[in-house]
Amino acid sequence: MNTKVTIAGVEFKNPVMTASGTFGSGMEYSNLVDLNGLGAVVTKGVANVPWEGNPTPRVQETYGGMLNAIGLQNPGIDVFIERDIPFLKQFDTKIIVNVCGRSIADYVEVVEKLGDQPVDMLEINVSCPNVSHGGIAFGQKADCLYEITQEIKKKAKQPIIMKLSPNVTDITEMAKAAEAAGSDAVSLINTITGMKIDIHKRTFALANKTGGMSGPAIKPVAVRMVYQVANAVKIPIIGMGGIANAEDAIEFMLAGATGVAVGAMNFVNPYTTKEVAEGIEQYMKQYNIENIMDIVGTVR
Amino acid sequence: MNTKVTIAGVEFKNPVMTASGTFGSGMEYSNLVDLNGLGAVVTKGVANVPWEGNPTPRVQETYGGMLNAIGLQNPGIDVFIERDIPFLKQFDTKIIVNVCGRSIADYVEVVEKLGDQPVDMLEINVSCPNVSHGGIAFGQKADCLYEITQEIKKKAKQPIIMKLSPNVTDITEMAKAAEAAGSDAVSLINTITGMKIDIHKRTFALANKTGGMSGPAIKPVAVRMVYQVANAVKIPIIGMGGIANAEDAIEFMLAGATGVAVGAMNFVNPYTTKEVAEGIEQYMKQYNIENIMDIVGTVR
Amino acid sequence: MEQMRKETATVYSQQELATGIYDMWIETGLALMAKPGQFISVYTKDKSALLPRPISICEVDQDHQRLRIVYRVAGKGTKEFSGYQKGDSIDILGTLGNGFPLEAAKGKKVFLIGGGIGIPPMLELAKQLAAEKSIVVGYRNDELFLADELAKYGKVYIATEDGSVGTKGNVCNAIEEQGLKADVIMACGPMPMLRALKAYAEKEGIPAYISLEERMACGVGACLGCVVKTKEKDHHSHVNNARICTDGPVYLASDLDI
Amino acid sequence: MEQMRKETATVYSQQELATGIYDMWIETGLALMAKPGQFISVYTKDKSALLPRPISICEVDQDHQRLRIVYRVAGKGTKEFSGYQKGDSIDILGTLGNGFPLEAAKGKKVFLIGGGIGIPPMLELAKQLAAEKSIVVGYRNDELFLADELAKYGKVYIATEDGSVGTKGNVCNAIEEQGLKADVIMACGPMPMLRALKAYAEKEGIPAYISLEERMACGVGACLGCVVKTKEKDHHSHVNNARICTDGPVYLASDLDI
Repeated sequence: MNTKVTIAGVEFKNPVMTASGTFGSGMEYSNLVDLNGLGAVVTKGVANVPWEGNPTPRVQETYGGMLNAIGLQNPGIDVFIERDIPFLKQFDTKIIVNVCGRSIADYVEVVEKLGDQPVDMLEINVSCPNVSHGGIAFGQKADCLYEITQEIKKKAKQPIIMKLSPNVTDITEMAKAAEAAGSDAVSLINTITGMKIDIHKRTFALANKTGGMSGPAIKPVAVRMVYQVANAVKIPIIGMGGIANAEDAIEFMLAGATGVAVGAMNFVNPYTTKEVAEGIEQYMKQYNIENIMDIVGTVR
Repeated sequence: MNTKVTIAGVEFKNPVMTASGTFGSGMEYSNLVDLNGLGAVVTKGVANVPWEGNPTPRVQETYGGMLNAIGLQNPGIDVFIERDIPFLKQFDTKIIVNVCGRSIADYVEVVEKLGDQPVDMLEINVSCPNVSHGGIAFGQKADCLYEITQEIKKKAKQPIIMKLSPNVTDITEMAKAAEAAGSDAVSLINTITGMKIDIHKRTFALANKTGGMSGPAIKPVAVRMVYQVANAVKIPIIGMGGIANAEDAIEFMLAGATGVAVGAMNFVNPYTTKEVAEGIEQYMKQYNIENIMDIVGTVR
Repeated sequence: MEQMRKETATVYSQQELATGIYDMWIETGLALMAKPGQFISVYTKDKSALLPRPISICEVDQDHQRLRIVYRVAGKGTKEFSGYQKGDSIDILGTLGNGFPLEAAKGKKVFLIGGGIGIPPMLELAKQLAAEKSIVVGYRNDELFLADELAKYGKVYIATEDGSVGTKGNVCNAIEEQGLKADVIMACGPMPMLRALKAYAEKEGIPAYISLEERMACGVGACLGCVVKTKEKDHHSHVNNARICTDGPVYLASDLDI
Repeated sequence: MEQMRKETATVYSQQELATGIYDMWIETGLALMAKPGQFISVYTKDKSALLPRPISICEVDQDHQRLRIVYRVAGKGTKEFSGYQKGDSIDILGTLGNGFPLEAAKGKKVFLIGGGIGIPPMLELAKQLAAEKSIVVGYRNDELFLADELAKYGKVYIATEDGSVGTKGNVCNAIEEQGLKADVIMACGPMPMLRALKAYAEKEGIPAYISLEERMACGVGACLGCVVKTKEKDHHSHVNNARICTDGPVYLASDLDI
């Protein structure tokens, strides 16, 4: 039984990853979760310089999900390289660094600094809805996405994954633009922009007014978009959006995702990633699936 | 204490309505719910001729919500005028007829037939994601929306409400197009396109593959869009998307909705509309709100 | 007179009848309006699972105002219900659907046919139907839930998929093997069984009343989620679709295009 | 040695201490690692409400391996918890946060200050702290939950918003009215109270350790949801934000920009 998956030439021991922003740099959860059991750790977004992020409250619960407006707080790439990468290198898992920026130059600076680092892939966050210049425009206009993808691809030493925003009319246009510009893979979905209002205080529940919605509530939207993108492009997909258990993960894989990432559910059950990996093996046994790659995109 | 709201010159005894497609033509729920307690009944979409709709399964449950792909099955406008309008006229509530079509001519035919009918407003469904020619293009492209709005407005004898799709990059562009073309109000959100896969049968859970997602799960997206639209246009808004109780309804009103519609939750608790109307009155008492209209759009 | 409503009722008893098949009595005034072949919608307490589960009525006790449902654990909703115990609350909407037309079989030779979890509605039907009843039931194996109780109201013929009891195969095999005949069929079970009975009835030139199931949302005919294709235009929909929750779940098989 | 984990623990007891204030003892091995000022994350069974609720530890019983939490019903999560009874399961993650630095107050004159639902963590702190303790607690009214128990470990001074007991007003009014003095402050309560104590401590030239609360998601420092502005760049974040769940919830007030 083979749980290995390959994405853009990188081999993962299993398809299970962490969704950027929900697992810190791995360190924070390493007392609870054996990182060696993960296909990859996808780190919280890192920029060329430290970012303060948004005021609090930054998180709120919603029905079956949550909103966050962290605003990509991060310590900057230099600290990240010095502290977080060496920590992650202790474990037998792949490292995918999520890269954020306010301009193409910002992204390129981070990507270049990571060039000689022992990281396996770069996930390019062009779809964070919570920072005013956080690159969301790059993720909502196909021509902008094409341009930034091309510029980053030129400089990147590792395969790149463009992370797509669901806040678009046609996700396939975005995926096609990323593919055409040379992206090695795409990941989707980032969070869906949402809002919560406190009716007693008559104010926004998040200091940022809007936030990004995640959790099981949004899973059907994510599965639909993964399916659409799988039918539109040839590059591999990392699927995410509300994965809470192996059944959910398998749903994404059947829809077309080669990798699957657990996001908000890490907060609800820190052992979710482990349970997903184990559940995928059980499903393979139940249905005599020799290679997990064989089920990817088979519901058509 | 005044719970009345006015939308495009039409006065409603309270802001509580039913979302199109979740309440039939009122008749089906009239044994469970006193229609006299509603601000308005918004009927299931009706076309110029009968529509068969999609194959089954047409509905599926999702986490905190549901997917539907009914495909706008309806008996056609002639039967509707003969049977459903007279039924609804027995009650002391406003009648909003939801109109669907496959072409501008279809819509116009229905609107013209309704011209001399005792209905209060027309809601134009240009955003159903479940029928291949169900007008979704009209709801996802601002110029198409502008054109159809203009054509319908020319013929309509009643005020029109364009119902907006959330499956767009920028909902405010759509709202502005509707406003510019003469729409008297907008309603939002229609369902969000989603998908569910049965991992054991390895097939789509809905015969139509994709469906429209509704229910409490999507509320934060709906509130965000109502807020954005309220800041972008001057015409009134009917807000909907996961309203389960008065707190939810008030959240929409604070975000900018003058009317509020209960959708999927009618299926979960048929008494939701009544409870929402009662809960709004309690909130008004608790905070000494004289006119419910005074809270509309006050969170900024 | 009782009227359709959603209410919080009380579990009177619950037991596991067979592997994964549960038997629950519910205390509710809705028993006073319940007819054989009708169903109730049961709501979960799990707030992530919002849509009610339609479950057919197995037995009605009007004297004590109780309804009995016998159901299979098939997902998280029914799994939750199976954990309820005497005294627990249970939210239900009912009673729903048309039920079987007792008049159509009165005094005649009738097949009451149930397959798997389609067997339960046959019990109340068998109780109420004044006719010459041959009760044909199909099971997976030798876990013959409700067979004893059905035997009080007519002769019971059993088919099992694994051949452990009665005819090996399905209800049609049992009818054939036993050389049974009837003037009317009333049946509930999986779609392949219902299709076979529809064909059998046409061949025999007898009416078959069959009870269908489908994914539902509202249960009251509003959402049009649960429809079945009809031969002729439906009187309500004006297209070839009828609503299972309200126009059904029981149809004359020859009216359907299944 | 116990280690931070999520586990399904068991409710040992629960009672309502005051209107809307509940007192629950939980049987858990996590008691062995619990320190005053730490908290646990408590998960709801309501699947629509996914994020855990951070609740401060009120008392620790290492002999019996039990933790006590005293909490206010503020929403659907805490409402659910308040219905739990002895023997019910309860999912918790812990123990979390840094706790109060006992060494910083050892042998000194110390104010232990709690406002409202900030009072509970003062109890275990009062038990463990070997110091000359003045315990100043602020309530809304005469429902003086935990005051008796606190009195076992030091002199208790009470302020009530409605003036029904002790000083009318808040804890600062009580300190002033009673002419109290201390070398160190340890406090938990609403932000306005903490801000006032920060100002008071600066005026008096004494250190104040204050415990904060904020909306959290992960509870383990990963999501950066719960941060507080710091005067200097934080050693971990490299910006002027520290994570309340891990770097806190207890901070030296002078390190914060609140």
